[in-house]
Amino acid sequence: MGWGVCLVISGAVLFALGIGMGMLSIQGKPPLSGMGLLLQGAFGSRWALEDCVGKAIPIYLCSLGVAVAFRLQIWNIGAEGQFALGAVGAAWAVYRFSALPGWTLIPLMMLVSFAAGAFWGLIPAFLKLRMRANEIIVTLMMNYIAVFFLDYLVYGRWKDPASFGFPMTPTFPESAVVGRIGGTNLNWGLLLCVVSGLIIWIFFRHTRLGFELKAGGESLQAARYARLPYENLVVLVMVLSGGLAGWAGFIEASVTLNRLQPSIMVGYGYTAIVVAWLARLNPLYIGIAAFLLAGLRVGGENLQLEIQVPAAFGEILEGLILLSVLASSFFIRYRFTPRRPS
Amino acid sequence: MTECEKNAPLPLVRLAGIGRSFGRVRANHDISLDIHAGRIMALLGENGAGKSTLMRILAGRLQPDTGHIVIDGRRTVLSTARTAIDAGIGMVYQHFTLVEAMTVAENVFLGQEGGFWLHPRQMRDKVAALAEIYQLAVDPSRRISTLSMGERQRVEILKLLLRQSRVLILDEPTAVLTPLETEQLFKAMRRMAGQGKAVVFISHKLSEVMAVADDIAILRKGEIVDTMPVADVASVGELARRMVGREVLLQIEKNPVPCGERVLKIRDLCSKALKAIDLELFQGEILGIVGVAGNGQKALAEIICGLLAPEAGEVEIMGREWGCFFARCRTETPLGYIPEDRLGIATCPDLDLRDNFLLTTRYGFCRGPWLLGKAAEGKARETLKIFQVRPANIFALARQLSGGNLQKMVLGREFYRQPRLIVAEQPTQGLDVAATEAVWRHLLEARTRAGILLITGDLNEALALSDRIAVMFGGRIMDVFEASDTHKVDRIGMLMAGISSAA
Amino acid sequence: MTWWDMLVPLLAAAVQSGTPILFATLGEIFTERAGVLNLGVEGVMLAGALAGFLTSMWSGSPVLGFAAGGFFGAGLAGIHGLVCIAFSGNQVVSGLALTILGIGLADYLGTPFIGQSAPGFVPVPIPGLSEIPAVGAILFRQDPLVYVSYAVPPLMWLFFRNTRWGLRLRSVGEYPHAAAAAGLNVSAFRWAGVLVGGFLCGLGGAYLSLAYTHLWTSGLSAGRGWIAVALVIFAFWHPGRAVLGAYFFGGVMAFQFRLQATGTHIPSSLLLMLPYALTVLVLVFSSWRGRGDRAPAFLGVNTEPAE
Amino acid sequence: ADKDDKEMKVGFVYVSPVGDAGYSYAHDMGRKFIDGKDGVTTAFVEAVAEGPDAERVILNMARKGYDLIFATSYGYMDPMLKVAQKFPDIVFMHCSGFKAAANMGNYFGRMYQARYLTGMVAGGMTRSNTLGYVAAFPIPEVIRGINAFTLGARAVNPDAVVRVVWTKTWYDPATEKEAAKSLLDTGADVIAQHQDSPGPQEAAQERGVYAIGYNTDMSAFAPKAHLTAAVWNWGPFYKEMTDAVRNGTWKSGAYWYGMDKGIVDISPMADVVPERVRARVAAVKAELIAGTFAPFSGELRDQSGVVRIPAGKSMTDAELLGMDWFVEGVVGSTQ
Ligand SMILES: Nc1ncnc2c1ncn2[C@@H]1O[C@H](COP(=O)(O)OP(=O)(O)OP(=O)(O)O)[C@@H](O)[C@H]1O
Ligand SMILES: Nc1ncnc2c1ncn2[C@@H]1O[C@H](COP(=O)(O)OP(=O)(O)OP(=O)(O)O)[C@@H](O)[C@H]1O
Ligand SMILES: [Mg+2]
Ligand SMILES: [Mg+2]
Repeated sequence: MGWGVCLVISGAVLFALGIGMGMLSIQGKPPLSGMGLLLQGAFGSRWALEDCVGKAIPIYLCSLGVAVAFRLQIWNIGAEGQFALGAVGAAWAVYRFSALPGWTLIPLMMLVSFAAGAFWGLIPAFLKLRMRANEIIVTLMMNYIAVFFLDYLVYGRWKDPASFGFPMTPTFPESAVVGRIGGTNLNWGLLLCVVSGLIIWIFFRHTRLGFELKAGGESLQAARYARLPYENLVVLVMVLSGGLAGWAGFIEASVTLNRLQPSIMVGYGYTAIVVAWLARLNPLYIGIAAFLLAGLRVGGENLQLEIQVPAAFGEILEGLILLSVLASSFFIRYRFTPRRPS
Repeated sequence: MTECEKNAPLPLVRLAGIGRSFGRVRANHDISLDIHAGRIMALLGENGAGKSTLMRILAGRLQPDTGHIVIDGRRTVLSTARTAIDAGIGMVYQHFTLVEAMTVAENVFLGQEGGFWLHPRQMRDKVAALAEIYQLAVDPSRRISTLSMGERQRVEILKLLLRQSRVLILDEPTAVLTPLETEQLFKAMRRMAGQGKAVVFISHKLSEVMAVADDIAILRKGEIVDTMPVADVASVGELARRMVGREVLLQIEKNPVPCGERVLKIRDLCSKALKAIDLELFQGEILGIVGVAGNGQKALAEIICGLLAPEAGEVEIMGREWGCFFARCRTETPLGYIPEDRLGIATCPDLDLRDNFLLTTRYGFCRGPWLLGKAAEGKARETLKIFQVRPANIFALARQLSGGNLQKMVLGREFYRQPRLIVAEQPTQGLDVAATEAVWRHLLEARTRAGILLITGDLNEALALSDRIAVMFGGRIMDVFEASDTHKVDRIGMLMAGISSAA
Repeated sequence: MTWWDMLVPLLAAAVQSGTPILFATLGEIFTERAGVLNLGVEGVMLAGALAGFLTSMWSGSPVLGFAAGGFFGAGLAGIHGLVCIAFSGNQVVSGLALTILGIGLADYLGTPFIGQSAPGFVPVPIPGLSEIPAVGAILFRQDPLVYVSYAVPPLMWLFFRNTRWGLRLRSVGEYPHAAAAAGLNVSAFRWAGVLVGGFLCGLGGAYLSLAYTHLWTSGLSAGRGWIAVALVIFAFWHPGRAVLGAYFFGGVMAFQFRLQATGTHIPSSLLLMLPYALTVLVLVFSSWRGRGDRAPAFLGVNTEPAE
Repeated sequence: ADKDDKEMKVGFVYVSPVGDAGYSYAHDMGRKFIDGKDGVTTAFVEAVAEGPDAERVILNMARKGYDLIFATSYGYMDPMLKVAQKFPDIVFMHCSGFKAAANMGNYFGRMYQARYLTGMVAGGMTRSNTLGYVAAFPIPEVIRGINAFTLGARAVNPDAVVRVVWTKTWYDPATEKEAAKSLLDTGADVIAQHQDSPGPQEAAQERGVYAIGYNTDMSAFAPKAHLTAAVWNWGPFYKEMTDAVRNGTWKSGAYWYGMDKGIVDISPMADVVPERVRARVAAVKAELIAGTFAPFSGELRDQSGVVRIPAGKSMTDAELLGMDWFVEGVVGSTQ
């Protein structure tokens, strides 16, 4: 990302935050100290930072997946459902093989959750390729279906008999919980993010398939002409996309909840789209944007606790930031056309 | 002002000192030009000379940076397409501006003012009546998507006529027409000029210009370098020289090349658009396939290039059966395809030239799953240099290139793999004489290594390049003959119209 | 209780719960016909629902509330117009952002009003018509807004087919370059498509808070906006088929509760899944064999801003 | 220092937006009851998802030095327990769960007692002998309510059946109204509900039948239909807990209060309820307060007629907490 691009995007984010401050002052809340509280709650202490990173991990994984699909202009907005299936898959692995030690159980959970998320991604890919069904709507509807499916399991077959009838599965054994890094509050999911981010980055930049994704996303006709294996690419991106979101579900189920319950769904899949777009589908910038948006959520709680700003404020900021960054891309395209050295 | 101009009658339109830049590109610079009623003016110039820009300014689609426009002696600001239309200026764009999903009548009436409700019957009658007057036959209730290129062009002209346009601008109208349709168009143009309308006509085909124009204006690098009545031009060669600024060989030298192995053999090929095609092509020859667009050429090219599966019959490429060839030879396919739509199909407009270069050569720059980006950059740069693509910057985006340069880049890319079978579709459509000459040279040179299937609607091109000529009509090959067979060559027009040669 | 006795109320419920979806589907059809894809219907509906509710609560006039819902919907859709038409931002992403923003706004502004009630519309049987057996009970014992919704599809159909402005609007969605060459202002038509479409979606939202219930809550539209987007494809961009689709989905939503009430032992999660699963099925069947190709050719494609 | 002077910071974590009606609203009324009195300051965080966010929100409150933290939804149980173990000096109270620690207690109200009474009202008013119950989520709390309601109804009207429709929502007027209408279409003429929205009340009023509200008095939304409502009143309980913590008398344990403490009640009955029904309701209410009557005592049969609780036995609190079956007379699925 060049200079101008950074400038324009920061400007757009500031613009959105400015509108947010306006909304605060309309409500009679102090705008400046409000923003201060938001930032302090998000990044003001070691705890807060650790919380942000913890929250950024599932967002990052979902967003990375979304970015892979968007690269080919496959509009996968089903990260939410793929996330749910990933969590279901992880839980299944735990209950099916609960006797296994951690060093085999956790890789197994990773495998199953990736496969489950990928499976959920493959369905829209199949319907798109064979039935020409619009993937935006199919992936979205499959989010609802996945959530009800998860409900069905935790309210029914998988309900913990010891939970007094409440919709949750039994707690995972120690061996199924991804550990913390050193003395910090951060979990090893962070490493998963770094490694998969790096792999995707290399994949985008230095592999033939990565190039084919880019070209295929640019023009369908050219893809056909250049005999890009378009159908295989669609399948590939949906598998990767769903699998990564599935991993996010695995991390949430394993680390944060230690079980499966309906409230595992908090909308990471949708935030992931905002993040991917803010970061212009670049794995590194996705990390930054995921961290910032996680901060928005974490900081929003501080804002609520201290000056009683409704929880939806963070959501509004999210929408505003995305809209103003989208609008600002106009200036990137027409004012700062990248002139790379020749 | 020269003596000559003083005596001329008041021009219908006078462009005075028009200038327009796009960023650093000076598309038009201080252009002054008079357009007279009742005359056909041809606007000539190389690709990127600024012809379209100038006409778009006149049509109100672009605003000039400097200068002004005088219509009927009154200075007029054409701030929108609407004001230009109201001032009586109409333009037919090179890429038709017709809504395919709508009928002819709906298209013709699209911009027309009038009441709130539409009256389909009246609209159809009015279009039919107008078509009758100017002898531009077209059925007003048909959908555009079912029309041929020539018919579409007529619809475009009807649009202008219905608006009572007094200045009709036609941007490269003949590039997609058959010789017969071109002739009909010229008749209509003369009829319109005869009614006192001014016609401006852009073309790269100099013989057409000589045939139909009254006046000629030549642009070079955004400036008018010459204006003259057509009577002052002695020959096409002279015109070309004045345009390019150097001698241009319009007749290209074609040395016979010994025929090599057979690279393509088609027997009884059938598909939706094709009926029992039989063809053979050998290394060292150019087989020209001529015919009106839409007679199956596209399907034939796509089948040979593996984008479409044959339904019945045999296709053998370099000795291998079709399915086997395309299953096996995904890497380093010894086959090059130069499609007609260079910006929409052959390239990704928003990718840079390196990436566009990689589009079909990527397998050559792979090691395992890795893509060797640096190596590709080097080869791409080399190719741009050899084929004299301007700008020779591999980081320029494809859409920033002019048509001719993009075509050279596509040729360079397709030739890079040293293919032994080349399918070239309308390779010089819309290119200026210099670029055309360059493309022809490249094709002839490639002939020494490959068999070339040249699909073209331009008879001139077919005759200039081909060793053998096949005529296509209605999905069939009407006839195949040596290009030197003058007797058959004379009958091409009839064959293209579907009248088979009875002895 | 006979089968028939169950069917008539079910169909009446289908019409009522289909009405908000119908408004939204028609709105999205209008927008898409102008070539703009607005995926923010869900957000726009919510904004319309809140505005309608609040206006009705404060002014005491549900009619005013209904209109306010439309205008507020148009206003929110205007943001999409600003991003996509004025700044040529990506339409898919902008629509998603609009959904997020609309949900957030409705939450933020509307939370204090959860649990309050506003004056709204109640069923008004049409004398005479409502006496027709079955049909009367299904179609003519509804609230006034349902009757309003009966008028919109034929009007829209006439507009597209038989008016000059309809022709122009369609041309902008089919091939904006042709419209521009004909001297039409492409941006203006696209704006019209976005705003009128947003207005209709807003009406759909206002229906939820003024007639369907007289209450407000933050997630009132509950995915109906997305179903509307899917129904546009099912409807092949024709107002007539939109009616069919909307009532079908209204019926499905009403049906699954009735199935529960009869004491079925199918888990409720699976029944609640039904409308969404059916959306996918309907979409697949209407797209199969490329029938979805009737989309406006330049749907979702930004034209370069005018010079 | 004198304990009475000590400033108390009390935090609340709610699962839904507070709004103006409903479950979280009822808790918030309790919070307002203690806020600003006797040096108590309160704060709350609303709409906290039960999963990932809960632990962090509770942790934040603990770090900010709150003395007493109430978490009002079941899903906060495990997160709260984790935080409680890290902050032994802070008192944690969890609503509707069962886990406890030295510094963490749990509490809830015996809403089923009020449900039983509303069931009696409904049973006394129905003509079709079909009652409709718009149910939220299939969890014990809701199932318990449906069962108590059914038992109450059948106590006055042995022929009454209760049809159940699940909406999987806590507050979605549109969905809940639709669900109520579907119950009405199957013949129900009194509608009860577990959600916070008055949607079902509206549906009943439009059809000219009766409805029974929940959480707060809902008569304003459907004056003609509303019979009574089962209501919460958390204020006294929160005051008791705050005082206990301040005085150092707080003890961990399960606080499950009922009608005797005024935590749950029914709102005033509508005029249409006949005297005969009122009298029976008043009598049972008195027994409930006196502790001489327990709704869930044998013989209790489940939906399929199997005896679950033999005659002479009452269900224990633990059994009630985990109730996942319907009593005889309920038509519907427990999933
Ligand atoms: N919209 C634009 N943005 C930037 N540059 C432009 C634009 N339109 C035209 N140009 C530049 O202006 C110059 C003149 O272009 P123009 O289209 O007028 O050429 P032309 O004479 O019509 O060429 P051709 O023979 O290929 O049709 C070219 O160098 C082109 O790159
Ligand atoms: N956005 C742009 N940026 C840079 N150059 C552009 C842009 N748009 C157009 N051009 C340049 O303008 C030239 C003319 O474009 P235009 O669309 O007018 O085509 P044309 O000259 O009428 O047709 P043809 O390409 O067939 O000759 C192109 O060759 C291209 O180089
Ligand atoms: Mg041009
Ligand atoms: Mg050109």
